[in-house]
Amino acid sequence: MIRFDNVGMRYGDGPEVLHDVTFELESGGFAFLTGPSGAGKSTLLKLVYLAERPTRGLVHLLGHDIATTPRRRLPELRRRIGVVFQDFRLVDHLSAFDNVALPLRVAGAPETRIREEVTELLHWVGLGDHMDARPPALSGGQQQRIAIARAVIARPKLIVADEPTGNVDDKMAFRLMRLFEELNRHGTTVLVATHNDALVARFGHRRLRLEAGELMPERSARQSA
Amino acid sequence: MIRFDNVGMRYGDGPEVLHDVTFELESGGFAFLTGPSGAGKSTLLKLVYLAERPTRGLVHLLGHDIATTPRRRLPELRRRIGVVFQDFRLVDHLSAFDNVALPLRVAGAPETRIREEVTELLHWVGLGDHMDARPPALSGGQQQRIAIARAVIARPKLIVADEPTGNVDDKMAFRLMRLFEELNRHGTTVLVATHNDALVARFGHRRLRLEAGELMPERSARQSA
Amino acid sequence: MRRPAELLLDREGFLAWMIGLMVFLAALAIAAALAADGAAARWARSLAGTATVQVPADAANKLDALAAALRGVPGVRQARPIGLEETRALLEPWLGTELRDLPLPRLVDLELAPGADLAAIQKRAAEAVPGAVLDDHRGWADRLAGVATAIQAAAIVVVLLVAAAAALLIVFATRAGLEAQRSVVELLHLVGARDGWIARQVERQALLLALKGGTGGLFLAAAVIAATLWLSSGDRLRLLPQFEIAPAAWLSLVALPAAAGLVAMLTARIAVLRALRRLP
Amino acid sequence: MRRPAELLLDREGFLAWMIGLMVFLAALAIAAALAADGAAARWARSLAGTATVQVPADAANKLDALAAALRGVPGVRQARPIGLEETRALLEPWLGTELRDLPLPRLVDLELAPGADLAAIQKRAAEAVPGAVLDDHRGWADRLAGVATAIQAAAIVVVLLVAAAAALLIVFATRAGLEAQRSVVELLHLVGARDGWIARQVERQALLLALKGGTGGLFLAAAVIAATLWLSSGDRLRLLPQFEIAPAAWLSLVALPAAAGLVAMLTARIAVLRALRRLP
Ligand SMILES: Nc1ncnc2c1ncn2[C@@H]1O[C@H](COP(=O)(O)OP(=O)(O)OP(=O)(O)O)[C@@H](O)[C@H]1O
Ligand SMILES: Nc1ncnc2c1ncn2[C@@H]1O[C@H](COP(=O)(O)OP(=O)(O)OP(=O)(O)O)[C@@H](O)[C@H]1O
Ligand SMILES: [Mg+2]
Ligand SMILES: [Mg+2]
Repeated sequence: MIRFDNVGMRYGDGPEVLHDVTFELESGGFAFLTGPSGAGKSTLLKLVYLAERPTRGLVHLLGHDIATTPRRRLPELRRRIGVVFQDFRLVDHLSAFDNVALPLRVAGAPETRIREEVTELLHWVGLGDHMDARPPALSGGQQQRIAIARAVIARPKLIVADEPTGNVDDKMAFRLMRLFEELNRHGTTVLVATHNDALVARFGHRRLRLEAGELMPERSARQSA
Repeated sequence: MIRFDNVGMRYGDGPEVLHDVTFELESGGFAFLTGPSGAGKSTLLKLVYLAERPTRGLVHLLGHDIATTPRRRLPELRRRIGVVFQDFRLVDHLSAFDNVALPLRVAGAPETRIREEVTELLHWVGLGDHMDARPPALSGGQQQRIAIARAVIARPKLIVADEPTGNVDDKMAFRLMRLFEELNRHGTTVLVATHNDALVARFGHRRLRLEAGELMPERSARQSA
Repeated sequence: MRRPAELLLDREGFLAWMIGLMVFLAALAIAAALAADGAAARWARSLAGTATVQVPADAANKLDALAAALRGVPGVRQARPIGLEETRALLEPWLGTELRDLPLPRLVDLELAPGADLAAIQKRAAEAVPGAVLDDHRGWADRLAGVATAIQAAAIVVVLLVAAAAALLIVFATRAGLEAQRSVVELLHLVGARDGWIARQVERQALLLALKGGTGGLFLAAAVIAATLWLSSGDRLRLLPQFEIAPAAWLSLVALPAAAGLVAMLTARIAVLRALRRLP
Repeated sequence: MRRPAELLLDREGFLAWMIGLMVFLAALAIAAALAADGAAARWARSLAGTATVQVPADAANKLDALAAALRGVPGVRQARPIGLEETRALLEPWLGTELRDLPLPRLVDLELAPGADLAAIQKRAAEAVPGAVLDDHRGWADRLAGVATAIQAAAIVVVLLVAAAAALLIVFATRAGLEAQRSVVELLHLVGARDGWIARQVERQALLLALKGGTGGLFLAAAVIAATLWLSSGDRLRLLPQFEIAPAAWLSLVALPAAAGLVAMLTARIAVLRALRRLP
């Protein structure tokens, strides 16, 4: 599903922020990515959701070597990846409903299906009353839940979430993580970057730890909590 | 320092999101504001840092009744309040340094003092190497630390922080809270909205809990953790 | 309610207004150029198709016969003898009113078909009235044609300058509008939208906006032009020189919003495709 | 390196370009209006200050004496007898070349001071040469003055329309630029900046931007105008009618970037103050 081979990454001509990152996340796997602020978690995720290309090394994704995949094939891959961005990236002029519907519309889904599924999911994340609100009129946690709903609405093969629970309370955080687990049980691969050690500890999944751009040797999640 | 008397608040002609909020935070006090996502924490803080006016009720701040304070006197009050916004609100085209320097520049501080103090504070929050970076080139946690540095740089009488540690790891979160405590020891009043129950539990301060726009009867922090 | 577009080029309506203003200015420039061009052309044409046959003062009685004879020459569309009073009136600026008894040479005005045989006309005139001379206004016509050409050239230059400036401004305004939506463009890219899909979105928006703004600008310009034509026509104010715009030329004005739309559309498409190319 | 402003109205430089283009167009419009206005004024003036005294053909020998006598009349700046050949040349378009032996009335050209006493001149002329008649070209001068006034009015209308459109466009462009900085304006407000402080920031930026863009546009326009003047002057192409712009009038062009700056500045100030008023 995801395989990194000696991946190095720098922004422009800045310093390298990822060094020789090598790991594999098998299809249907679930992993947390942790590490101090600035360690390179978001950068690693950007490589996974194809927002950046590695400076060196190989990235394999959904059965494709990204370096040799022609650019015009990438949109297809991206549609099979659901992303929760650390900064949400909601569209301010669209309603909560239309923000969540975005990936379905891009994929050309019929409006009847969109209406049904988006409505259901928004109710599930507790925003049934806010479907017509624009993001600037929503609370931080409400925005974050819209970002999560958008990431999962199109039933992606791979979910990449960057700090998806930084703005919600623990109860909601657990609820959202259970959503990811539920999808994971149905075959979706999940990679979640988070600072929330309690969350990592509670959901005993595999844990990848980055420090200053380097991937640490793995231990089990329970040990490290 | 802060006193709310039966404060009610609605956005435009939407529903009321704060009902009859009454509390007092004495000068030099330290309080956490908790509650589920969408409960109205950010809204309450907006009233405190004078970004909104209450729909009804009285807000007393720094010795002023806000309703009767003439508008031209408000900038003075605002300069004595340091704010960490939930969404950071950094200026994308300014460097980390200039973002942190903003409140000093607005207050007309001399450049030599600005250079000295901003540099020191940026080192303290671990961003000594990123003083010239623009926010879009910084990690989420780094941006959050800049937002915190900007809130405290002008030594405000009152610090209002909205979810200031959602994007940093626990170690950094404790470090930043200790910064607030340090300032609090020197007389600064601090009000922090957060979802991080571990943080609330660890720093045994007063805890205000909002639920669906209503302030719950207070219990001690240790009890509620 | 239609659902809002994912990409919103012109949230505040500024872009549509700016494009409207540029279409307004371009329409005025083109109308002015067309009017000047039309006036110059009419002027040159009115001279090119005319000639005069002069008859010595003592042959005044043969004027009608001469005119009749000339009407039979191929290429002469009309031949009109000019009466004594009219001749005096024509010469009055030069001769003054006090010299009425001066024996005046007399004239027959000719209207010629293009390519009329001037030598044949001269020959026939001299046969009818000895001493009759054909004056084809060559010198005047050449000078005036030069001025007309100059006016036409100036009109073209002005229209080109204004059109270029308008197009450039639409380019800048469109790119500024797109800049505000850059993060949405990136987001669409990241959720798997193809470059062509995104480009079509901005393209259609830019086109619709420009058509909307441009049509408004055109209507405003049309109102100004119509008011000018009305003021300059007939006896109303007698202030402005006579303007006239050929109905076919009006059509070129109608094409302006479409041209603005094309410029905005291409700008948006190129800018967004270029921005997307930079992403992996 | 100067530290960047907190408020950045024009991150991509589009605003400066747009303002530059509008100043360019406005400068061209004003230059064209000035040239047309100048031509019309020269034309009317050249007629207003002249008159002609006509003498019957048989008094041709008294022409020089008449001119000398008229020179002594107050208000007559110059009196020039027109020779026979020149008279023929003047009348040639009307009389043709074949009528050289026609006895022609003769003329003395007068150049008059403003307010010259026409009755006194007529009286003196009649004394010197019986039958001499003063023609002050009143009819022609009136008609030409009418056309000149019309051209001047049209020029003013065009300049006003272009200036209004330019100003409006600068308003829209500035507000669009400000819109992109709305969040920064709010942030400054929240950290305790006074409305006036924020307004001064955007105001200064808008002014500098408009001056920068406007100066660029002005230089471009000056190049185009200079090229046109060069082409139309002297013998070079003889294509364009003679243009000329008074040095003082050039100054009004120089004021354009300042005017653009003023519009941008006021727009920015008013827009930001209005936005701030809405905040508590
Ligand atoms: N667009 C960018 N351009 C240049 N440098 C960047 C960019 N984005 C991130 N960086 C730098 O790369 C390093 C890693 O950033 P990254 O966002 O991957 O960290 P992170 O582990 O996600 O941190 P956080 O937990 O704070 O979100 C940081 O030092 C950051 O300053
Ligand atoms: N600008 C706004 N306009 C209209 N409604 C708003 C606006 N901001 C917030 N709201 C609504 O007010 C309610 C309270 O929002 P608020 O941001 O205060 O919640 P919060 O307690 O800070 O939540 P979170 O923990 O998710 O940040 C929410 O239902 C939200 O949708
Ligand atoms: Mg990150
Ligand atoms: Mg909040």
